Amino acid sequence: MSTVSMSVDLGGIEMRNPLNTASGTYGNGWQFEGFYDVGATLGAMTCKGVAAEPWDGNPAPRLAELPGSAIMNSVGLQNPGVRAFVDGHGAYLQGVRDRGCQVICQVVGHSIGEYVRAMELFEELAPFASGFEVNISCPNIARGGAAMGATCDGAAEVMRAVRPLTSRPVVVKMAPHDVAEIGRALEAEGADALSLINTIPGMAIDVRTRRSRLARATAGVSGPAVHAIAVRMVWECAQAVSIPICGIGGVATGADAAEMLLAGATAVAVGTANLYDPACAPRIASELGQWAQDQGVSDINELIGAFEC
Amino acid sequence: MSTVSMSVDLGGIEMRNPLNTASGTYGNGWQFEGFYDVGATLGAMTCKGVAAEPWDGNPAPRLAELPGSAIMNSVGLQNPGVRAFVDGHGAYLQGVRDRGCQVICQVVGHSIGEYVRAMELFEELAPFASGFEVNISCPNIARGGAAMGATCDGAAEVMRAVRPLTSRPVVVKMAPHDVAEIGRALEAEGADALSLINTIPGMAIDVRTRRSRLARATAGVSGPAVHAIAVRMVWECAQAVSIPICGIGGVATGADAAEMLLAGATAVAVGTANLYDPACAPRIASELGQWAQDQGVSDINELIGAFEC
Amino acid sequence: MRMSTRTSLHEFVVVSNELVAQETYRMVIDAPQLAARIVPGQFMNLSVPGDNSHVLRIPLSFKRADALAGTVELIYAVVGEGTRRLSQMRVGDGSSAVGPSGAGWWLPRSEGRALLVAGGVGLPPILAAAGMLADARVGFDVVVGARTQARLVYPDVDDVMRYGTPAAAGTGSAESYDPDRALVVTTDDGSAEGSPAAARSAADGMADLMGGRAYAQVYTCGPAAMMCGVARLARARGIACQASLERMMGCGFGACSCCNVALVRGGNALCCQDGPVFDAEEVVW
Amino acid sequence: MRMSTRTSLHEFVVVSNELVAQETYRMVIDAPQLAARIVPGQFMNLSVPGDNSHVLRIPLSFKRADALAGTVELIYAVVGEGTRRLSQMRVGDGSSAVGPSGAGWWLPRSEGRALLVAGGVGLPPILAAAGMLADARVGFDVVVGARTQARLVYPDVDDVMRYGTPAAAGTGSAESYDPDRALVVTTDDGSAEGSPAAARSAADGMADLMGGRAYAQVYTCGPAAMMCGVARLARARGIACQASLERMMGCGFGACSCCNVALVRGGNALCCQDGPVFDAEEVVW
Ligand SMILES: Cc1cc2nc3c(=O)[nH]c(=O)nc-3n(C[C@H](O)[C@H](O)[C@H](O)COP(=O)(O)OP(=O)(O)OC[C@H]3O[C@@H](n4cnc5c(N)ncnc54)[C@H](O)[C@@H]3O)c2cc1C
Ligand SMILES: Cc1cc2nc3c(=O)[nH]c(=O)nc-3n(C[C@H](O)[C@H](O)[C@H](O)COP(=O)(O)OP(=O)(O)OC[C@H]3O[C@@H](n4cnc5c(N)ncnc54)[C@H](O)[C@@H]3O)c2cc1C
Ligand SMILES: Cc1cc2nc3c(=O)[nH]c(=O)nc-3n(C[C@H](O)[C@H](O)[C@H](O)COP(=O)(O)O)c2cc1C
Ligand SMILES: Cc1cc2nc3c(=O)[nH]c(=O)nc-3n(C[C@H](O)[C@H](O)[C@H](O)COP(=O)(O)O)c2cc1C
Ligand code: FES
Ligand code: FES
Repeated sequence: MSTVSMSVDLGGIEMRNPLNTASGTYGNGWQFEGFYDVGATLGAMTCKGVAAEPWDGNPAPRLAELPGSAIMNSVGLQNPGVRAFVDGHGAYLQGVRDRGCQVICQVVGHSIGEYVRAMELFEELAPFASGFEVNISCPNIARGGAAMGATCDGAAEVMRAVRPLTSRPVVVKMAPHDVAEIGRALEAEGADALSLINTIPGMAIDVRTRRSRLARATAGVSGPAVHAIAVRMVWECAQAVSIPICGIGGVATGADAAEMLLAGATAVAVGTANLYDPACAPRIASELGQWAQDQGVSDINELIGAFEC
Repeated sequence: MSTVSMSVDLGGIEMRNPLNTASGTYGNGWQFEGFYDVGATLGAMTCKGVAAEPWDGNPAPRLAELPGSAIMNSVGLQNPGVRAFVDGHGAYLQGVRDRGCQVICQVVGHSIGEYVRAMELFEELAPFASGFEVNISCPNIARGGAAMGATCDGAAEVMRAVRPLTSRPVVVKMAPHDVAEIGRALEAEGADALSLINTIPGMAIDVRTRRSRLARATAGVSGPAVHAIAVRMVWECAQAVSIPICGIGGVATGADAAEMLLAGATAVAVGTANLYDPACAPRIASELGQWAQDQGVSDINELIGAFEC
Repeated sequence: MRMSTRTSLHEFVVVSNELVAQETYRMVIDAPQLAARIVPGQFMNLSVPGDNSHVLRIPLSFKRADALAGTVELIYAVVGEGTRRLSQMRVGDGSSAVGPSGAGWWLPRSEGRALLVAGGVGLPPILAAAGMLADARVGFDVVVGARTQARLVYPDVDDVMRYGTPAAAGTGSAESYDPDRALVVTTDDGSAEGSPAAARSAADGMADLMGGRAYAQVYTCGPAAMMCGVARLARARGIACQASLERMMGCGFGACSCCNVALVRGGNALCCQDGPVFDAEEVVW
Repeated sequence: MRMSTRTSLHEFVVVSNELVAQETYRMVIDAPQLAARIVPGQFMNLSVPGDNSHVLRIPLSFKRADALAGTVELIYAVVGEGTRRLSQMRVGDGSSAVGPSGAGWWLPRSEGRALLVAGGVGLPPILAAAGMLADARVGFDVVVGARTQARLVYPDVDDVMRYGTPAAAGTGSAESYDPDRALVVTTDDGSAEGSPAAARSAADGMADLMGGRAYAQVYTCGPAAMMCGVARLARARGIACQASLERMMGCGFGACSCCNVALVRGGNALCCQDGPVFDAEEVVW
């Protein structure tokens, strides 16, 4: 057992340890109860993106495996809408929170109006949410998502619209693009924290059929292959803003998580690794604690941004 | 043997087949003569970036291996300057060209003035060059390189300065960033072709020492892990411009090369794979020919941009 | 939210792993908890140690789970890198399986015979269904299709005739509950009959049987095109049809939404969580 | 441009691969063309089949190449994933080696004894140098350092005393050309002497020998810090020193410029092409 104090503050979301989960790779938490006690293990968990009304998501196939420890997905935010989400998972999520794990609900929309409507519904119906993550970075939908978060103005506009609707912490999920500039714009609009990166758009073509291996032409790359790129972006963003960052991208080991912290992340979310190694989160948490101890610190916060260059 | 006509035209560089090599991963060609007959095998080869005067490059270590079939380098364009390059390799390169392989010389600089000076020297001293590749995308130097190619204006400025200095074809090597917009700007300034992508900036931190695993804080990621991202960028760029593209990024098999062609590339350059599989180029060339044949075309040009979506 | 039968992680050890038909292997794994809990039509998601460049697990149905012995029997085809490495696992090698996953077959909801239609490596879950039906004393007939004779997985194909018989239970000579069980074997190239003229699809075999007998329920697993044909035939006769679908799977336990199955009533189900077995009427083919 | 001795690709087969000291293996490979061409101090770059998530090859020096038998003998430490998988290769397994690579040791440019200083797995190229010196009838003494006794690679350490003797050549009882050869073994923790008080570095051992004898040339290979100390000692006495350096290598044959060695006269050499053996005076330590 690590004797290091592991708790961190992700923009008002008080986490018992820096470990979070990446939206869309963690179901709504209960899928992992067979692997470990979610509420007792994580600092926070982030639910799948949910919109005001149900979304069907994209057609199949939504997934391809790539060489280089990577996958590509084009799920496109299939979700049942806020009401059904709360009805189906609210009680479980309240239980998770009661056990000490913060619950972050992710808000998605195709337009400013839809983001607003989803946030209003969440604010009203989801007392179990410790905070919200606004996803302006999904590369797999035609409107909203990455299309709105691609510029400082677009990102700021979403933030201006949703920020007044809740007093709970608002994290913004960013695309792997111009993270310093857009991060600053979001900070200026009152974001409490930033999380990055979302998947990197890629293409995988079946050269026999000349068609995409997925139903859409492009899809999002994730997994260990994107880790070094994600660490660099977290570092760039951390240089630019003073709000906390949740580092995401290819984290599969305690050392990967430690890199994120050193680069300036306050919390770290595990994504793709949850899929192929569903019991990885407790292992990563304990490896991270061991590393902090080996570094001779008494508080993990001493290691945030402690990269020396 | 493929009966398909394999020759392509990369903006005036007539290649007997679409296979090129990526600058910086191919020495100056002669290093591969022990593996295969360079002049008889490739459509073109691209030399290491060379400046007007010698550059030392970055300190060691310049290389780290990453999980996910990727490497990271920060060579920083170590080169002997145009004169020594021509003296040392000109005769060999003329021989390569005589054997039917086009020779592309890469031009680098820290400033507009340095690009101009290097291009002038090349134009004067390198009759063996079939064309030039202007590198505005090296992520591993403090001035010039990616710093100049990061915006449409910066890219256009370099191009305006060097374009008048030669009547031979000029290819521009682009960074993995805003490739549609910057590609259009370069086309407008008279680029004959574009090549992309250069490495993607990343970071690898040794979590024990809290320092970079390389001498610099960031370095460029390459190899199979970046392939899907590179294909997407080639496709985005091909939609935006009408000059030909050389597709680069994680190509290690004929199928990888075929994806680049389908996405809109006229030629394909092999990079990192040359390092760990030095005999890969002839294999990739023949796999590509076989694929074209299996696709039932008589001319490989029919497959360029033939992705169906 | 299904929290009752939780999917979890099981370390397993390879008991045997043998070539049983062209590019097709039978593997028995020792995984007692999994063997005790998995039910016919469910699947598991195996990792194969070695090549870290492929991270996703391999979803496999199973033929039979022996709760007493603690073993599960799988049949799989080598189609790519993952299954190729799986085929190289040796007796005693260990790895992990995520399971039991998804929802399995259900018994016919009305009285009458069942018709089982397997194509290729759709065979294991069909054999599991046969075992389930035999346990429930439901009569059934079987169609097994394959591309070529070399790909037919003997002796399993013949064995299915003995499911639920005293011979299978090892109790001597008493009568089967289902003495008229029929087995039809088809091959895409006719090689099972030794003649290209005998080339028939599993759906052809199914049509033949349906001509002679009434069925209350069809169970099918195989290539999508085959299952689509089977579902259409069943529908034309008004027979209920369960189909075990395949999708590329990210997780195999409902965490990633990568494995969608479009539904006739609109929206998508998840193959790994709501399936892999679906009512053929409910899915968009 | 060095085009004379071309680096090329060699398929090899493992002849033996055994643990010879703590985390240290001796591997003999069958690769006739490579064995015929590689010279002491050069290296090769091995690929290990299996895990495609690590793509780079493993650069290894060699101890001895037997052109007649067509074999090359390597000694390597398991330090990471690549060398771990290398240690799992079995007799008969095959893979490929890129080589011969780089420039090897040169004979002393002036008359006199040579002093060889090896640290850890710097041993193989030092043994190769010893073989080269014995062939040339140059007298030499040897210092072998290791972290602990468990990491000393016997019998190679003792064997070096027989290089160039009739015993080594199998020709009976005639005299060695170099009867006074000295061998000093040091361990960082004194375990070779069985006492922490005996803890000494290879440089300490070297200093002792230099106290008693004059040398014309030092050859060294080992951890960078050790070689730096060795080079400094040699320099202080005005003795020429060759050092075999290590760098992370992308290609190993001059294609990528990843393996730079900073030079005293300014600029960078490439370890894989201009080295790995350098004149210690010329490089920035
Ligand atoms: C619920 C379920 C149960 C299955 N049961 C069995 C079984 O009992 N026996 C058996 O042989 N196979 C079964 N499969 C298919 C098996 O999972 C795939 O053949 C296997 O994952 C291929 O892995 P690979 O690495 O060898 O191939 P890859 O190199 O990854 O792919 C080779 C080909 O197989 C396809 N493929 C890959 N993964 C899947 C997948 N998850 N589902 C469908 N197609 C895929 C690819 O699109 C590609 O065309 C099942 C699949 C599912 C979803
Ligand atoms: C010219 C040359 C000759 C060598 N000869 C021998 C030899 O005869 N016997 C022997 O045991 N080792 C030798 N080495 C070192 C050997 O190449 C590395 O130990 C090996 O590549 C590590 O691979 P890995 O995948 O096991 O370790 P990794 O997991 O890749 O790395 C483990 C550690 O080893 C270091 N390392 C990795 N690659 C290299 C490298 N190319 N050079 C130096 N350090 C590295 C890493 O920085 C890291 O600290 C030699 C290296 C060079 C450059
Ligand atoms: C299957 C899948 C579904 C995802 N769905 C979402 C989502 O709903 N909302 C979101 O913000 N990010 C989503 N992501 C992105 C991840 O949250 C994460 O940002 C990304 O995968 C990079 O992290 P990783 O490499 O650890 O997976 C999804 C990723 C995957 C692989
Ligand atoms: C070691 C190394 C050195 C490189 N040097 C250069 C260079 O001098 N000029 C350049 O334009 N690109 C350089 N690159 C980038 C490659 O040309 C190529 O664009 C990139 O590596 C992506 O392709 P790959 O994934 O096939 O390697 C270098 C790449 C590597 C790995
Ligand atoms: S495979 Fe992940 S939800 Fe079905
Ligand atoms: S390792 Fe590539 S040049 Fe030396």
